[in-house]
Amino acid sequence: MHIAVENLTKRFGPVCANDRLTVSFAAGQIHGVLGENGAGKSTLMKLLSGYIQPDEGRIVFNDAPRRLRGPGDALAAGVGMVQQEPLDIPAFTVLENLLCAAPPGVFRSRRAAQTALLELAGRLGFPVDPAARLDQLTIGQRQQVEIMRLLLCGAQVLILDEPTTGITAAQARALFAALRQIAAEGRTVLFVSHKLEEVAELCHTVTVLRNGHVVPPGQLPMPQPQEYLLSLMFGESGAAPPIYRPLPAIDAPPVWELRHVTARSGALHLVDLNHRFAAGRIIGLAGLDGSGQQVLLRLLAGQQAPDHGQVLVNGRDLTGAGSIAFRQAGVEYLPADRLHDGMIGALSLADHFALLQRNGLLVDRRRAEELARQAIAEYQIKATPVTPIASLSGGNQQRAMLALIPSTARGILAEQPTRGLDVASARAIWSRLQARRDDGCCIIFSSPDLDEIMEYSDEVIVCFAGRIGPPIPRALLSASRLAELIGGVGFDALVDVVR
Amino acid sequence: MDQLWIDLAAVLAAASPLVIAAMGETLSERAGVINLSLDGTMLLAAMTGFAVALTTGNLLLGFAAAALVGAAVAAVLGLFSLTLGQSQTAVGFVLALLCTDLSSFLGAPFVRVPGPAVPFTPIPVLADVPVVGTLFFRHDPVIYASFLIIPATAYLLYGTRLGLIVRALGERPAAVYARGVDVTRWRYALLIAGGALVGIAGAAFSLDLKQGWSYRHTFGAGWIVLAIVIFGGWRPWRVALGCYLFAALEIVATRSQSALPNIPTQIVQVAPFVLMIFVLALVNLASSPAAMRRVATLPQIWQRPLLGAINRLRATAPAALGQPFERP
Amino acid sequence: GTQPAAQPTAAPAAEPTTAPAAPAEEFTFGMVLVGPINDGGWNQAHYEGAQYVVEHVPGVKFIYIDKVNPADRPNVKVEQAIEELIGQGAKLIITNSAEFADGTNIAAAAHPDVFFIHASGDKVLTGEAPPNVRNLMGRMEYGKMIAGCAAALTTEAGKLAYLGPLIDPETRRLVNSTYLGARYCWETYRGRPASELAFKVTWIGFWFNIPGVTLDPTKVANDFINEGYDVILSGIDTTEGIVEANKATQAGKRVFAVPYDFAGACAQGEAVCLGVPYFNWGPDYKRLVELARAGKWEPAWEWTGPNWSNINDPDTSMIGFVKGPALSAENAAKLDEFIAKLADGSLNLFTGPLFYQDGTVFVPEGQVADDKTIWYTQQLLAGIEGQSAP
Amino acid sequence: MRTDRLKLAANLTRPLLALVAAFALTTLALLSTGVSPLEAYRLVLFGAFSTPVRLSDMIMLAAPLLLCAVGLSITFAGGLYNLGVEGQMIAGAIAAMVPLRLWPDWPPLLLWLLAGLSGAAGGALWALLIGALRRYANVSEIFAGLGMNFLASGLALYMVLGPWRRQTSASLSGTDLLPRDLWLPTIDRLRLAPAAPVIALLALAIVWWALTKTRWGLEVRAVGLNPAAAGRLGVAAFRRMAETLAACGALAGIAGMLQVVAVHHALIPNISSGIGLLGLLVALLARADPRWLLPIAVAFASFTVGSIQLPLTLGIDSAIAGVLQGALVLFALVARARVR
Ligand SMILES: Nc1ncnc2c1ncn2[C@@H]1O[C@H](COP(=O)(O)OP(=O)(O)OP(=O)(O)O)[C@@H](O)[C@H]1O
Ligand SMILES: Nc1ncnc2c1ncn2[C@@H]1O[C@H](COP(=O)(O)OP(=O)(O)OP(=O)(O)O)[C@@H](O)[C@H]1O
Ligand SMILES: [Mg+2]
Ligand SMILES: [Mg+2]
Repeated sequence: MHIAVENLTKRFGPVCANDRLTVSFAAGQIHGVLGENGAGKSTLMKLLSGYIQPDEGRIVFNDAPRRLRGPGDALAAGVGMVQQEPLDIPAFTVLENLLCAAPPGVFRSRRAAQTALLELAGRLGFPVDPAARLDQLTIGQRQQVEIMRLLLCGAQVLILDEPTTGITAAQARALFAALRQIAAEGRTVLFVSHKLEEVAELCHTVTVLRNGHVVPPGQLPMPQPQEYLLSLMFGESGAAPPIYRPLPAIDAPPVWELRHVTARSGALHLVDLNHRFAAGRIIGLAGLDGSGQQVLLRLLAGQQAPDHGQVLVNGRDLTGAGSIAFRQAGVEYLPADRLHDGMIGALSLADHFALLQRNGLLVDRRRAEELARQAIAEYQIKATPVTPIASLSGGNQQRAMLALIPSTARGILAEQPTRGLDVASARAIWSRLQARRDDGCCIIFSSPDLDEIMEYSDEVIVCFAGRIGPPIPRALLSASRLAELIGGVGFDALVDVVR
Repeated sequence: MDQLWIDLAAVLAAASPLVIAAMGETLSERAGVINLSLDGTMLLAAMTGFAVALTTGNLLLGFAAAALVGAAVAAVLGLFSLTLGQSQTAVGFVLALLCTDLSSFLGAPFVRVPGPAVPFTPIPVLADVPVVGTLFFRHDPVIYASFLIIPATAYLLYGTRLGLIVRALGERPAAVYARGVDVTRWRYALLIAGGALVGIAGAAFSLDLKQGWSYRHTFGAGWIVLAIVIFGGWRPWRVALGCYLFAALEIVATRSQSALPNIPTQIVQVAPFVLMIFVLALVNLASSPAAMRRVATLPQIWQRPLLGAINRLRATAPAALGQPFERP
Repeated sequence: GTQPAAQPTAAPAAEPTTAPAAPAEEFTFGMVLVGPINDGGWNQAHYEGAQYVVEHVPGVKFIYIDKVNPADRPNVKVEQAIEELIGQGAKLIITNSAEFADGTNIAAAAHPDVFFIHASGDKVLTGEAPPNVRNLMGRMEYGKMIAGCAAALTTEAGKLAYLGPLIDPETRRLVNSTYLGARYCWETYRGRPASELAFKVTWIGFWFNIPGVTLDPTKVANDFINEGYDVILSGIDTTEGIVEANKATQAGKRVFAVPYDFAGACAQGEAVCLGVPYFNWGPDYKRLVELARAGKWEPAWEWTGPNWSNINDPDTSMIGFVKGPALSAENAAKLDEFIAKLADGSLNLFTGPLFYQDGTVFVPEGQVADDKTIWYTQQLLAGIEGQSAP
Repeated sequence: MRTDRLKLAANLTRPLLALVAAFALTTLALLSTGVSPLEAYRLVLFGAFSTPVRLSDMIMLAAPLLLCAVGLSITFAGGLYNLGVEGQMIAGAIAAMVPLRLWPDWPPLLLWLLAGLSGAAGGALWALLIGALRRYANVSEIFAGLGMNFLASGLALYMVLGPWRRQTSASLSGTDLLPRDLWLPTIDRLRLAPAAPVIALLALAIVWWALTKTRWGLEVRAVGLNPAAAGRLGVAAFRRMAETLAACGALAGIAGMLQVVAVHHALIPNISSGIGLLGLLVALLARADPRWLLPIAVAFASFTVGSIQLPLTLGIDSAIAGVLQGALVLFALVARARVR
């Protein structure tokens, strides 16, 4: 099926996520959609698949304009979208998930559905157990299930939004093979990514979005020179490669020390961890989603007590003391979901500073507002001291969260510190974190973005299937080597070498 | 031995309104909506059902009116929480109190007035089968209905495509929306259907089990049903088992007066509810991560049966229970 | 500081009312009832008694507040209800529950110009009541004996169940009377030994069902039936006993019931009703209203019995017994014989030896219990299953 | 300018519409009984002010009601639905009885103080059990609270029918009356114990100050809004949660104590009389804003007291006051939904 959009516009309040887009995608091909964070890729895909409705413009399927009132309409018209995190029902089995609210007449019986599923899985090369519960599967497997569900429900156009974040290299290869097969059968595939290599490997055409516009107007045939695409995505400055700056060695005692720590979380076992995390370093945790980074961060933040072993902070044994004790010892934890876990949306920045006051019966409101004003100036937060945090933009929320870190902090644990931020905000955040590092903090962060890890880490720790690798100095690592390690290639050797 | 069967049959009968209401609540909670107004709804429906049956002389009309009342209260809850986005807990609680007082006020003329009752209807032939006949076939239609509604609910939830949608609504409404289903409309439908069952359960009190109407006639039954649904882990058969356990405990409480001559047995009647909460707490404690970690340190031969038992007992709430759904 | 009459004042013959020449002003009397006026039991009997006064005494007005109890009106106390009635002009207040003793006395002390009748109380007897309070109660012991006899005559299983309210001297003496009547007729007319008669009491904890506070009488009655008791005698204000017996009978069992308090109570289940012992408050209330109006009030503790020449005479007999449709003609004849024996004094069931449950003596061999002993019954009698002391 | 005026108009019309809707529903119920709604409203709305005695009855109801509502405004700020407030009141009443029965000969002033302390402790303990059930056994505070309510009324029944029963009978009408000199001093013929409203107002002032001015209050609000984030910012979230429950329980316990020494002068099974649940309605309507608690508590108490005359004068049930109260809260919830 051939799909196109004309003058499509979608605004979110002041943000114009898609600004009079006009572009079309031909059948039987794989179309890449590129763009930096916030360029409007996901918005366009959601419009195409009926999740949201455009403010202006129209969507055309096979030359007929369509009004999509919901994802059901889109699927009925033959368009299905695989979300970044598959929108399935974790408590269901694969088969139940397939049957749930399937369009009428698609599956005549459970048995028919199972047969069709197994047949398709065989054709696409996806291994699948129809009776397995989805919450027991990896993200990659769930994505495969979701693709098959959409195809079986009659999708002629398959949209995938950043499908390769969070799946293994092997799964990515299987996915690409399947997508080629799907396109070869005459269907249309829209492949959203900001990874140039993947687009180059897979796609027949590419569409680059920037600030809600298609640049240059219309599709480009692949291949295209990489530098050209980068300049389209980021403008001229964005393509500049990061400069690696060697660090002076600091002889400070470790902020954290793990001794023979064993911990578990769900199916994941972390066994016999022995690590020292030195002050004055930025340590990046690399690994696929669910490889153990989060457990490690929770252990270091005191949110989870180890089953065995000891956790020391600044030389003091704080095993099982709870996150408040860790915090008092100078450990600061910055969660990825800022509004959900990080700050209190209904309270203002001044209220947050008041919360940090530790002495006195009464709130010293004047002092809190003073501190808030200082933070606003210093961190360039676009807000007043009394604006509720919830009404700040994501980047400003992140800056506010950083501003709230007391100067006494010795260790900062940051989960995806630039999640959802644009490049400029991300740079600003990182310069702050680097300043903290230079003051002698140890900063440990996790990120799904390998570029970010390569760019900002002094040392990198690779997590693979619950195993935590040794810290590798950034200088010894190349991007391709890191990618291999994350996928498990050479991981054993790495661990053994260090032992 | 005969006494045992008679007592068991009495338990099955006594639990019938609880079972009907609990299945209704299970349906709406499975779809992600807590109907906390249950206690008030049951009272208002019991009163209305009785009043209508009395004035029209028609039992069926009484039950229909009660179902209508239950559905209407559920619809109000839906309007305020699903459409207007208020907390289900707050609205449900206020409705519970409001309906209770409404039932007292409007029901005043009907207090302790003799009225119609569901007739005893043993099932020919089957009623005379020993034991089974006593247990299952010597009752009235309301009680038969309570027997049938359990497998019906279980089948609906686990055996039909509709059931897949219902369960998905409570687990992940966004996924249901992604499949082209109108989440809010379906939640309304299940909430209202569940409310109608709750209404019928109210009438089962006033027209059958505790004939007539009096102030706070169904004392606390609604709150008990809410607790039983949690206790039953939102699974129809287990929920029903909870209802029967509760009814059995109540009979024990009544009987205990002769057995415990020195204890004021009025206090025993609060026991079933307290026991329910207590057992729920124990089950939750047993399946807590700390307890699981403790279990993991035991020898293998112990681990397996223990984990099996805990998993069977564990009651996992629908993931999206009580949470509002907003279209993207 | 008035000395109470230790001996019950016999009800004087109705004074001849020489058609008073249109009383100067309307006389308002009020009543505070513990339950609803239409409960088909104790409260309805009082309400009808008041209606009797309105019908038979010209120029009186009746006002009332019913359901004065912690379940129905959680924030209303007796004193408060009495205040309201006095505020509306009531000159005589009747309170109808033993529970109201303290409240009645408090209100009476605060309003010495208003007359009070505390029905079923004994604070005049104990000397704790202010002088404007009288106590009034009927000798329901006789009604209960007749009820027990009717039950014993009819039971097939030999198992009688008594749906008890709360435990106090009054309820104990009524249970005991029922048992004595039942035992006598079981032995005399059925020719069976007392040991073969099962008699069980379950107390619900109050005069009627308060959800969550008392046992639920519906459930208790059901439980009696499931345990095989085939006559349910009610001691509570409401009619759950007969309702459940009727339901069970429709479900193919044979269960009989003896309701209580109110002459019309059989209406809740004609087919299973063996009869009802009832109070007829009208004549006594009429007498006392007239007394109060005439200003001839003095404190008294009264315990009025039936008019033995016709216990069902609506104008003279405080205690009556209406036979129910379920009582067979043969048993009805035996019951009449029993009543006649009570009436002519040839049978006094409070004759010793009578023993309490724990074996202590209630009435020694060869003696007859006096009123005070009966009024302050300490325990249930031996042979009764159930709690004796609270 | 214009938009400001529009906003103001909107902010006024919505509560007004809620008021109208609540009265419409209540009027409908009244009409169905055939009485004149106007007459009924006259009694319900103003009946409590018609005589000094009724006014004092209203104050004696408003005092425990305000105490409960004030307590609940703390738990609401902490993000908890403390349906267990009824049980906490009962537990407080029972605990308050203990010193009164143990040492009836001690000086009354000391005994009242002891009763207040032990009532507060009893209520707080009862509330903490809810916190423990929620924290350690993952039972939501709503059901834990309901369970504890049942347990408390069972305990009250046990005390009334068991150890503290009247000499000759076991009646659910309550224990023997306390000796006269242990009744909280009462204005003659009015049943008004001035200490009760004074205690309630004092509690209101203290709680308002604690919630808005102190660091503790800020932390409680932070925990109520987002426990995870508050914990990350160094607030001991569970501790604050437990403290709010204990504070609410203590205030409810004092309300229970007042019911014993100032209203019933005995322990009765239904000592809480639904005041706790009514307090929840008050707190919901006031949106836990301390400034609104007093007027709403007084209004609700006067509805309840005023409605007592309905059965007397109009022959209809007094539960209409509850209908009006419930409807007001229900429609107020909706009015808010629109404002947001
Ligand atoms: N539901 C929403 N509400 C408000 N703003 C939104 C919403 N969805 C997207 N936006 C904004 O619209 C812009 C485009 O977002 P979109 O998610 O389409 O970007 P993207 O290209 O998919 O970025 P990424 O690579 O980070 O996924 C962003 O500025 C984003 O903040
Ligand atoms: N509380 C839990 N209960 C059950 N399973 C869990 C729990 N927490 C984590 N898991 C499982 O353990 C695995 C590791 O999860 P975790 O999120 O800790 O890893 P991660 O590598 O830090 O992920 P991310 O890349 O998202 O930071 C996952 O498969 C997850 O499903
Ligand atoms: Mg995106
Ligand atoms: Mg993770």
